[in-house]
Amino acid sequence: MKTLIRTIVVLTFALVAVVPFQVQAQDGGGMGAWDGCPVPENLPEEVTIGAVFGLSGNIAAYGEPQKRGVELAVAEINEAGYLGEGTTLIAVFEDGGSDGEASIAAMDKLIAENELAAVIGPTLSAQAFAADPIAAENGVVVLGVSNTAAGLTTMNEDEELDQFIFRNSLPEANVIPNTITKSTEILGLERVGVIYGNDDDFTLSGYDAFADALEASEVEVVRTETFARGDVDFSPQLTNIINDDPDAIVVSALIAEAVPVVLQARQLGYTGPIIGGNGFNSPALFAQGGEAAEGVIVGAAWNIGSPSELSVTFTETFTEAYGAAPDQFAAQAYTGAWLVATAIRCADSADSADVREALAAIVDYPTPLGSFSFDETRNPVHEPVVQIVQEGMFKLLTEETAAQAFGE
Amino acid sequence: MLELHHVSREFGGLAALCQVKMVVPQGKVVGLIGPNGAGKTTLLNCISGLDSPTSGEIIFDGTPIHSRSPHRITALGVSRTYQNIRLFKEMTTLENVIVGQHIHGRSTLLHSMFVWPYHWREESRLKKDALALLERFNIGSVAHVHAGTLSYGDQRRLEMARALATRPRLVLLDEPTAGMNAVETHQLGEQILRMHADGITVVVVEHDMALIGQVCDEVYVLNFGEMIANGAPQAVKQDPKVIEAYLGHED
Amino acid sequence: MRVAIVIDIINAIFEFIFNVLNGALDPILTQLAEIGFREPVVQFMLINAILGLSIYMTLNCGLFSLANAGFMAVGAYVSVILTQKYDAEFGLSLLGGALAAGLVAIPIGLPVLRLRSVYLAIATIGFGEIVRIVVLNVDTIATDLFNPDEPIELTFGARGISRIPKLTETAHLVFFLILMGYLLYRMQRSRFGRAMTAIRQDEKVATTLGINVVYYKNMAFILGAMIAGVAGGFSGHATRIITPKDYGFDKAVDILAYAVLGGLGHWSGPIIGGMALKAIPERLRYLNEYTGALTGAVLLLIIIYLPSGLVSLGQPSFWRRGGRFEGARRLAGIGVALIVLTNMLPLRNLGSDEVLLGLEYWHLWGLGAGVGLIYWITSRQPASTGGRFSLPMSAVTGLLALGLIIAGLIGRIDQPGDGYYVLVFGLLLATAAGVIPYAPQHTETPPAEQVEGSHA
Amino acid sequence: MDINVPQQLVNALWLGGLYSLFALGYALIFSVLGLLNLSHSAVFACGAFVGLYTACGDEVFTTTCTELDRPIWIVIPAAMIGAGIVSVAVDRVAFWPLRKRNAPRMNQLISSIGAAALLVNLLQIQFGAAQQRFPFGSIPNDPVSGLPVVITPIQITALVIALGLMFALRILVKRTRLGREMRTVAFNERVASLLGVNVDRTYMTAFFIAGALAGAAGMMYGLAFNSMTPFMGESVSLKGLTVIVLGGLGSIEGAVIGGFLIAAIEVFSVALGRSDIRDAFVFLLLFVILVVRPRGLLGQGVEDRA
Repeated sequence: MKTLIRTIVVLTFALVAVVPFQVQAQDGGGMGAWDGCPVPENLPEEVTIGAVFGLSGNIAAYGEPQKRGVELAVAEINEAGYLGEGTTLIAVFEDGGSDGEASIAAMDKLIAENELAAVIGPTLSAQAFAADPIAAENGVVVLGVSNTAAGLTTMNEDEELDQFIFRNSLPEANVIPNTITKSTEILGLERVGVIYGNDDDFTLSGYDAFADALEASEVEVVRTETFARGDVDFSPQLTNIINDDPDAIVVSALIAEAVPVVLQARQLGYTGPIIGGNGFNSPALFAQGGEAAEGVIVGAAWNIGSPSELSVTFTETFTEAYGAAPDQFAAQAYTGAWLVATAIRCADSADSADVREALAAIVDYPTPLGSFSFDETRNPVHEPVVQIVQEGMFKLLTEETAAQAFGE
Repeated sequence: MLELHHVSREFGGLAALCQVKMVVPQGKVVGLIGPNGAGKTTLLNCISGLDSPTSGEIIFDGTPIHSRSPHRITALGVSRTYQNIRLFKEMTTLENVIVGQHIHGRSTLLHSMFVWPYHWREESRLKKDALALLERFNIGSVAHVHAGTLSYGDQRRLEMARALATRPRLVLLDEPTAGMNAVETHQLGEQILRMHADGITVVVVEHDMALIGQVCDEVYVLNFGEMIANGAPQAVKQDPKVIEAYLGHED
Repeated sequence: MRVAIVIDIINAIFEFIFNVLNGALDPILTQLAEIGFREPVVQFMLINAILGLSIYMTLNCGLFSLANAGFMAVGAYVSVILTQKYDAEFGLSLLGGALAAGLVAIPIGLPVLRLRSVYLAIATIGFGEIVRIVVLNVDTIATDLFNPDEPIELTFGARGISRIPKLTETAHLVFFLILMGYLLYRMQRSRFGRAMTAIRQDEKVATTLGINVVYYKNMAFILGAMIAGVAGGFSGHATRIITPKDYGFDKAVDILAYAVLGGLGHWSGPIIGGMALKAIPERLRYLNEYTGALTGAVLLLIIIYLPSGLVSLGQPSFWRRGGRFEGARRLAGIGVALIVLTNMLPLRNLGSDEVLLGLEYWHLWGLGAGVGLIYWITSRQPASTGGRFSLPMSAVTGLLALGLIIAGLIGRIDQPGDGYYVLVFGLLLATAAGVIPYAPQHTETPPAEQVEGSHA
Repeated sequence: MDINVPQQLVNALWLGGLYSLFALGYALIFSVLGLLNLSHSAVFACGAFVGLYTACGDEVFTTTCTELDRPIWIVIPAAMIGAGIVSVAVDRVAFWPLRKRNAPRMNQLISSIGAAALLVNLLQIQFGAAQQRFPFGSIPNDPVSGLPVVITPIQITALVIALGLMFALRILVKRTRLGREMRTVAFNERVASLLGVNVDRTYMTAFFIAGALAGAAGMMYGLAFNSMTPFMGESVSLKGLTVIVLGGLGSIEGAVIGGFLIAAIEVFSVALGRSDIRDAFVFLLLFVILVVRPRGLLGQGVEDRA
């Protein structure tokens, strides 16, 4: 009986969600000029969204760019009057620290003290597992912008609660297979060495995705090595890998470890391709890695060198505002804020339940990440990119760029 | 009661005790004297188990105790005081004595947690005994004062009370009168005689010859880790070896 | 059949207890929520309090052990696996976690407890790290060893165990804490507790009084481990996800800080310390990136000015020792340094409309007139400054803070020693915050104006 | 899966040099004060950032620093002096008040943690949490040619500096008046002050030297790994602890030998294919050493020191 009711509720939800909001962007519409929905009329003067990012401790390296991305988006949205004349979007930030406890406290405080249309965050997947249920239980939509762990949007026992959990960050499981197929195809990889951080959930899920993708592509893994977060010396592991003479080194690491891994691999005389995932997708890679970063292949959700108009504008305004190029964390947070605003506009309501439905209905929305949709489990759907570092920039990986890099 | 056979204790090649032989008969008060650094405290440490001899045997009441842990030696009936007073300063006078009765309590954590009647009975019995002991040493009036704040003489007396709280058959007193005046020393001597009267065997390390004369049945003399003489207090005083050992020494 | 009845009765009893507790807790929680401590924070504060008790168990026996984070991990993983995989009742799973932690403590304690002071601390740090690494790798190693058809998945490595049902309720925590508080209260007045205190004060004397030092040390270690195990179970079922890095070195040191901060003079010290260490960063949360620095500073200040921990504030001797004004002056020192800090750090960057200690910045100066009064009160009747004012809580804190500045200044004139700390503190911060130039990239003005602006 | 033994030896050797360099200051403070100074790793990070700021000036706040404003032979001493000053300040703020009233060691441990938190967070406020590096080419980084193994000049420099500072420190402690004073203070503070040693000044000197050593270590890390964050000391902190315990708490030669030993264990546990439980080996060793021989390989019998 209970299940029946639940099924009916879920079905109704799905129907309601799909039917009235099945709208797509019109041709030529850039961000801020999306006319799929009319200018809202019923919004209050202030619409508040919350954001839980890790702003203190070493997690701030990721939380800070996220905060900037959201701030930039909110400023643009208000300037463009995207939510209609006289309506201001306000973002309230709360420090989610670097552990579950702090993110729970932050989420709880945000929701209790504000009338929220939606929450963006938290920074880490583990924090999302801890804090997202609080939002869901209070009927507030939460949109993860950097959570990549498997099963995040289906974390609750109760499926209705899951309906409130979204993410726009492409999981490693979506990014990496593409990266591996493409680089195997172009570079003809046969044997690779793998190195990954085994004490971090992000790098570990990255490794899982790599391992599966390599197996699917029938690439032999000659050696697998691990490291721990905060390590600085990777030479012993890299010596081992290089000693086995692989065609490529596959790395699952966050940027803090990615740079030294690349530098040390080059130092040890390795000149072949190095393949990384989302964690590598930061301008710090070539800013800090310099020449060593040349020829590093990065599979990611967003390409800073993407020719798409939205991405270029975003990169320019961000660089201008903060004096540093955006990384993927900033891009995904920026996109997240725009997605939420769009949902508010389309729902013409600041009520989280309405925003939720509008968010779920987003299809083929043009974003800096590409043409963006949510699938039925509220996971993002958009084309991942495969890039290669060349002359201190990310370029798309193609036959030509690969040939230039490796002289084939 | 207590026998030491060829007990030696070396510290990194330096012999603090060398082939010491000593016999303490049941119910006697035995003095142990010797110049500073002669090894008296080391000997007491070996008997009470805080230190163990490098070689030799220590036998208490027929049981070898030289390799036993201190708490088991105490359980056999040996108790001691310290030269430099070592009270539990953060506890009250009464608590110090009650801790001394540890081996005579049986109540466990569970007893006390569930407020077993047994626990109350035991607590009140221990408290009564402890107060009686304090009275005996004339420090009952300061029972609820922190031990650290007691006067020097009271601290000395409390240490003896605590040593007696284990209900020992052998008490080792390490310079119990250090820092006391003549009157206090004499009172303490009477306390020792009272222990003697109660049938407790006493070994007392002392510099004060008056006290030795007052209480001891027999005296052993230790010099540079070797037992150089023993006998009745008067006889030992005449011993040329002892005089030589103390030559130039005030005592 | 009979067992089922017994279980039913036990459940009914617990249900009754928790109902009563909930009734009593509701108004308190509402009050707390009003001053910024909402229920999840209160829960974590209570879990910290339990952890404080667990380290009190060992410290009270003179054992400088940092193993409690490791035991917490054992307890958390075991109890979570029990509820998640085997559908165990919450209470049973907690018990399982506690037992597992206690069992692990036995073989660890026997060799390690011979060590003293820092050596014991380091060895237990090593133990904690080993626990963390084992939890990280147990899946892969077990899979390698037994080579089953499907990979063994017990701890899920760095991913942690997620989707844990949220079973921890405030009433559970309060109940357990009352239980433990009672246990310690009874313990201090029993043979068992006296033996432990004796060991802490003088191990050698304790042993010659017939106390089996090895036994009691191990008991303390095991009991501490079990309490930490329960705390782990509670925290796992409160955060809904557990990962190995939650129980690393940082946590171990944190737990020690609870005890030192709260004070070891009384069993309530670690409870207060644990709660304070959760509450302080929570109270300073609005400072965002400055929270960490300020929490560190508060920790330092408390250690320096309240050497016997926060509990000493409640002891008359603290206020009397060293003259009538000593206690007030010490608090004043904390106040001054805090003001110096808050002025030098966040306010420079955040702008003047930000709040300080729950008070609007300009209020501070406006309320300066009350300063003399506050100093007078703090120095004479320190215990009564609490609830007498009808002013809002934040105003009282603000007034106190301001009063303390002046008190601190007077203190400095009275006795150069006290002011010296403050001066050095200021100097250190000046070097850090002043000499190193101000970083333009950290400006907090919204970027909207800057997009077209001149910011290069 | 064969092992490139010579290269792994080189890896172990120079990593050992870095560990030793970090552990020297740790060991010095322990030998003089009997104190575990957990803020040492924060001082270490301060050293690296003082160096970075000296090298690049205000540039570090805005962009990646691309060229040295000042030559490297000024930057390294500046980092050492800067870290030394920070270290003395930490002593004055976090330890001196406690020492003055004979507070338990445990409190000093906690106050060192408070100091570390304060320092690291101040660094983060000034420099941000993102990683920074010294400009490319601050020090030649191309491997020395003509060798069968890869070894870079920075690796050789780090090794030479580590060994050099170790010998300097050894001579300082064993041969000079200052060293004698330090040892007396370490033995007994009261005896020392009765003998006319200025105890306070000795502590300050010890902290300055320890800080300078940490600063040098921070610079070497920064130059070698090109990855500096305010939190860079965290992972080294525990390693350093292991190193000084293994070598013998408070022994200077022990710190060096411990450093090389730990590095060797790490590198060869990786070389033999168990990089996943590399740290387990290290901490297991720590645990076993403490249980079997608590004073470490070279430590004297200081059992009762805290």
